[in-house]
Amino acid sequence: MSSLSIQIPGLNLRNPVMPASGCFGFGKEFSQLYDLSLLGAIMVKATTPEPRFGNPTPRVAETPGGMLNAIGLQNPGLEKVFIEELPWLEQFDVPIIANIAGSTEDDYVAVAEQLSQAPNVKALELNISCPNVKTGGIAFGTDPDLAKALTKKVKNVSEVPVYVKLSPNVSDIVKIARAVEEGGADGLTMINTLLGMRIDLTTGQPILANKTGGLSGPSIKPVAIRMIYEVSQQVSIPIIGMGGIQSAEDVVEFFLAGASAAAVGTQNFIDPFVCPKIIEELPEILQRLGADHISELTGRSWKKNERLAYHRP
Amino acid sequence: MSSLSIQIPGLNLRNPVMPASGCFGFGKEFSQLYDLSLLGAIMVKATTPEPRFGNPTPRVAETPGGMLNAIGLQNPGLEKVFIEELPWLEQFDVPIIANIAGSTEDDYVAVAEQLSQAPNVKALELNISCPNVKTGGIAFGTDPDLAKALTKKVKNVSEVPVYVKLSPNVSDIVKIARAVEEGGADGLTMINTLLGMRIDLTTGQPILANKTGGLSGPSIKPVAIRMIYEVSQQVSIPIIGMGGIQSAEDVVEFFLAGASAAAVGTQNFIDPFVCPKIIEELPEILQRLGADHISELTGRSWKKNERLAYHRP
Amino acid sequence: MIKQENCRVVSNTQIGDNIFELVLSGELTANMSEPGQFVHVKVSNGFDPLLRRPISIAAIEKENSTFTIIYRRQGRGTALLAEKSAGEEVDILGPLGNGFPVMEAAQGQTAILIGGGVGVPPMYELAKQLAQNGVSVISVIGFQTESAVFYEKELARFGEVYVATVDGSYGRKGFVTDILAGFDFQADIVFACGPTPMLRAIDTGNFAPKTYLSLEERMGCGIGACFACVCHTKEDPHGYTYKKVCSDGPVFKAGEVVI
Amino acid sequence: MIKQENCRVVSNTQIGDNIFELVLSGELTANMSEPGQFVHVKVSNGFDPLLRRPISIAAIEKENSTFTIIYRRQGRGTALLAEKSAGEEVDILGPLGNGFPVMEAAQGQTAILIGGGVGVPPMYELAKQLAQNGVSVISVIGFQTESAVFYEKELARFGEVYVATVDGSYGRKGFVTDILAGFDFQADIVFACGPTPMLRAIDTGNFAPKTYLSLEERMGCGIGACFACVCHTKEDPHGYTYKKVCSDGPVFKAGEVVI
Ligand SMILES: Cc1cc2nc3c(=O)[nH]c(=O)nc-3n(C[C@H](O)[C@H](O)[C@H](O)COP(=O)(O)OP(=O)(O)OC[C@H]3O[C@@H](n4cnc5c(N)ncnc54)[C@H](O)[C@@H]3O)c2cc1C
Ligand SMILES: Cc1cc2nc3c(=O)[nH]c(=O)nc-3n(C[C@H](O)[C@H](O)[C@H](O)COP(=O)(O)OP(=O)(O)OC[C@H]3O[C@@H](n4cnc5c(N)ncnc54)[C@H](O)[C@@H]3O)c2cc1C
Ligand SMILES: Cc1cc2nc3c(=O)[nH]c(=O)nc-3n(C[C@H](O)[C@H](O)[C@H](O)COP(=O)(O)O)c2cc1C
Ligand SMILES: Cc1cc2nc3c(=O)[nH]c(=O)nc-3n(C[C@H](O)[C@H](O)[C@H](O)COP(=O)(O)O)c2cc1C
Ligand code: FES
Ligand code: FES
Repeated sequence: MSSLSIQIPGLNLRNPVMPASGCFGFGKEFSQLYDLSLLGAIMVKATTPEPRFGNPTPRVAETPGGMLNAIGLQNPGLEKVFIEELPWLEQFDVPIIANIAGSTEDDYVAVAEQLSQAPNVKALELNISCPNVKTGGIAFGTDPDLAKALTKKVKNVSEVPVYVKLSPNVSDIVKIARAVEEGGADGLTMINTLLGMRIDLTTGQPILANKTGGLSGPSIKPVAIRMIYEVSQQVSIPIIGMGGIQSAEDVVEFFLAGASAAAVGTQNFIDPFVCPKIIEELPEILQRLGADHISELTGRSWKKNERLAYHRP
Repeated sequence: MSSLSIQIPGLNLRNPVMPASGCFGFGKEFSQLYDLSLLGAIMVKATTPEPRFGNPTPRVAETPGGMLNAIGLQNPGLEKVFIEELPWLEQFDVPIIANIAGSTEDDYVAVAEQLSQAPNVKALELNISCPNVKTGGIAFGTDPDLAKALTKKVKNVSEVPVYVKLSPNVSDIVKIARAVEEGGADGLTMINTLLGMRIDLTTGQPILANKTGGLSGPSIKPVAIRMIYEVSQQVSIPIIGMGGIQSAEDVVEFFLAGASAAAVGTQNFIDPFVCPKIIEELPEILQRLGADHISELTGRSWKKNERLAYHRP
Repeated sequence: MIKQENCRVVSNTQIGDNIFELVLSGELTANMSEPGQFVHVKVSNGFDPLLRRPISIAAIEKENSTFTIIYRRQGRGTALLAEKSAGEEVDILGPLGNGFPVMEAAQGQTAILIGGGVGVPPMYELAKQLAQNGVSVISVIGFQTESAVFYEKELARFGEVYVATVDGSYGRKGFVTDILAGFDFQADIVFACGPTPMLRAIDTGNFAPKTYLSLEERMGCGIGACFACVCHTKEDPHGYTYKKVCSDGPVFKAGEVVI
Repeated sequence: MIKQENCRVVSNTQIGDNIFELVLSGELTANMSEPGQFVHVKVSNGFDPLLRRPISIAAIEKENSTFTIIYRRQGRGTALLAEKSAGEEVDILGPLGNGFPVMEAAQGQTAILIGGGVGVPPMYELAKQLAQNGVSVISVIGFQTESAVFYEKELARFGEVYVATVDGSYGRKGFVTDILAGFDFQADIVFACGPTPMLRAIDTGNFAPKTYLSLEERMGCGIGACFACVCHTKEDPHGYTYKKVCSDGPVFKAGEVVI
């Protein structure tokens, strides 16, 4: 057994590193750069029932140590994803996590029902945290009751385990996490982007056409680590961590906080080879930290006894 | 009239730039570097009824584009602040904004009542957003009803206008802002720090002794801008903006978002002369932007008509 | 093939007011073909700034594995780029996108190359390749003011060059379109790169039977994966069909996309 | 007087495994007096990394307005510092804090200077000043391993030097305290700077009637305003009296604060 393989609901992964949804399209572009079968999994772009164009441009703006995006869930729609994008990905030996989105509960249910039937889709990622659409998205992610109810509905129709993607734009992330766990979620993915804005001095107007956007990149890493640290101690389902990961060291920090796998978003834009690089570098870091297997690291920052055991070998 | 002077409740300021609470102590250290009378105002360190030592060290950790702190409201206590620190500051011709904190409503009331009587204290800053103390602090800042009730109580005893400092760690910042406005707040200051964490790979433990800390610095600027943009359109009291300000350009961005004055926190640590530098640079930027007075910029990003008027002079 | 490579700085020369010409050496030069393609430049090792900067390829020298980019020092990214000196390395991702279809201009035909400001650089490699193919090249380039003018001489190697400046301090006063309006002949093909208002004027197709435009948009990935840079197609201006400036473009046929 | 100044790099030399000696030239040298003071170094122009780094002043040369700092390349900040070359500028805030009270050692007395790892640098200036005052200086310095040893020769200019390495690859195997334990005389005064466990051992006051220790703590401002670097006083170990390492220290009398 490799020191990197992990098992979490629905996902039997050769390694815990995967591109985050929306930062990798449906894999086509990156497949020209490296063999996608190297990846632990792929979180594909959010899919809604109908095709969406998304928001007007500019859709991205740079911030100190981060970026804002307001893509607005542009995607080719359920049908095309199901009959074109997902089958195309079957040529690679890599499990797909399908990110599902919508404006209404019915939207989510429709997408979940169909996508969970795709042979290479091994898990769903319920995106109740997109800050860049007017209806749905984050509305579900900030209200525990709505989040729980939606999780239940999606669980009812899904053929595969359901991970719920949490928004960091909440007063009490643990409350939402517990609610979706009660709703039957098999796992959590966190965090989605923080809501932010930049204003252009010359025009006096927000840089993004959508005005606000989602903040991602290294600047949000401390928020992600804190939330995963808090939530992982309060739920018993696994967490796929994300938010500012740039290196194998960052992946380890997410594990120590409580994550069981890790996703890389923004950094794919800066270094498109980042995922295979991290996968290559992880074993050496594990060795340095005296861990035989990466899963030993999950939650080590709060699992006091295990840590002590490690420090007194 | 200078292009920088501003009037907001209780505060008749020669310029809108002031150090943020907790990043300037009670001014002594910086008074050795420059004349404090250059400043628009000074937001002094949080004061609690009794002296506090605060949290164990390490109390700070660096993050990408930001820093975490968990000072834990260390301060010499109400009495010493009232009879030593504030009188010492009277030698400077600069209004003081006293940051008040506590564990209970009574704590806040006691501090507010006394500090508002100091001759140089022209406004109070109600700190209901400190993430680094176990009781009080942020608890008041995430619950609209508690926030409103506390604001009322403090207003009742205060001799000077009361600004409430909002926490960004909430699902709906507008709701809290409206609540404290209803509670009688004369103004808002925002944002306090985002809750974050960093874990040391070698020890496997959080770097901060307090584990979590407040994230400040440039990395949080987009969140601050977004929140001020949202809140300033929904309340009619002025906002003193802060969060990641490093330059005069940043101050302008806060004004465009909706702020009426600006505070500089973390950057004082990196460049202790940043406040006077910004004050010096502002007039030129105003000229470049075609503004006769800085207050014209407040909310220009959403005050559509004013902006158009400006673009077609 | 898109490659990522730390390319070595051969030279980094100021050639105009805040305009720099950076010659880089790297193996990925071998993959460059069409003028109008661009590279995605990481100007620092850390996260300040975080994102790459898209810059057009201005000249390709396969023989010595070097290529040239020309950029305006504008914000933090290009300011840092301007500080690089010979021998240092710059992290380059490229070549990216689809450039100008050189083959659309046949031997003996006339091509007008229109460049505005930092839209001029890709015109150099384009002019070179067109001239090699026996196409008559006329360059029409526009700038803000005299001190911002660059590459007039370089373009003159391949044909006539007309210069406009907005303030009239050099060449003709006004815009490139003022020069074009004065031409008493029709070219067979027009290629353009520059500010959006300029492109909109040329997008009308008024200046030649065939027109190609290079667009700009704020980018994330630069390789087609993030959907930051999409534009609507003219056929379906309010629908959900789209083109990505980074990977479908940046060069489009006039009338293809909504500018 | 604390000043902020862009100091020019005179030299930046590797003098040991990941150990660099950086000589800077700047007017603020004039304000430096006590050995054991430190400077707060901004290693980049932007926010990567954001905070300044505290580094002890190792040598002061007022005649030519230069001073020396010695640092271990450790994280991102010191790695960037190691890349600076002669002629470049480094943003320095300083001098900061209170150093070793040189005057506490009278002419003819014996002082033991104890340095562990990157606690060695301030001992150089201290040794120099003590020697100037006619104090006999004995330096005891400890390192991880042979390749990490530095400044043995430099300190030898002012008196005897004893070296310990943890792995025994150079000098005596073990810690500086092992060397101290072997001394058959008592010094009049001890000055120490190094890792906390070492300081704790010396804080006992066992090695001399007078003992001064230089502490380390994670810092924000470095000037006493942010309360990042406080420690309890021994008199009131659980109360709210405190000392700030940056502005009350970094040098404290043994027994003054809780280490
Ligand atoms: C396909 C393409 C080719 C280009 N070719 C050239 C060229 O050959 N020479 C040249 O000088 N410039 C060119 N540009 C514009 C160049 O990308 C911007 O000037 C540059 O990114 C500004 O970076 P900065 O850090 O200096 O500015 P900042 O304002 O600090 O940049 C902040 C962010 O905004 C983005 N941004 C700012 N202006 C633009 C812009 N005009 N287009 C796209 N993104 C922008 C930056 O990439 C960055 O993400 C091209 C742009 C595109 C899309
Ligand atoms: C008063 C004082 C004097 C010092 N003198 C020297 C010296 O002469 N030579 C030398 O090599 N080192 C010295 N240090 C330690 C030095 O400050 C750190 O090694 C350095 O800050 C590490 O920065 P980095 O970017 O390489 O590491 P990183 O780990 O990337 O730093 C991250 C953050 O942690 C802080 N940090 C990390 N280690 C330390 C530490 N040991 N002490 C305080 N803050 C730390 C950094 O300042 C920064 O804010 C001194 C520290 C203090 C407090
Ligand atoms: C351009 C862009 C598009 C994104 N689109 C989606 C999306 O469609 N669905 C989703 O759940 N998250 C989306 N995200 C959020 C990321 O998956 C991730 O949660 C977030 O960016 C934090 O990780 P990072 O800092 O590594 O980028 C998007 C992020 C970016 C930057
Ligand atoms: C070290 C430190 C201590 C702080 N202490 C206080 C405090 O006592 N009271 C308070 O209201 N805010 C406190 N803050 C928050 C700042 O006043 C400010 O709201 C926040 O840091 C965002 O601004 P900045 O990014 O410019 O630092 C503190 C911040 C820092 C970094
Ligand atoms: S920039 Fe990412 S799709 Fe074009
Ligand atoms: S570092 Fe700020 S008080 Fe010492």
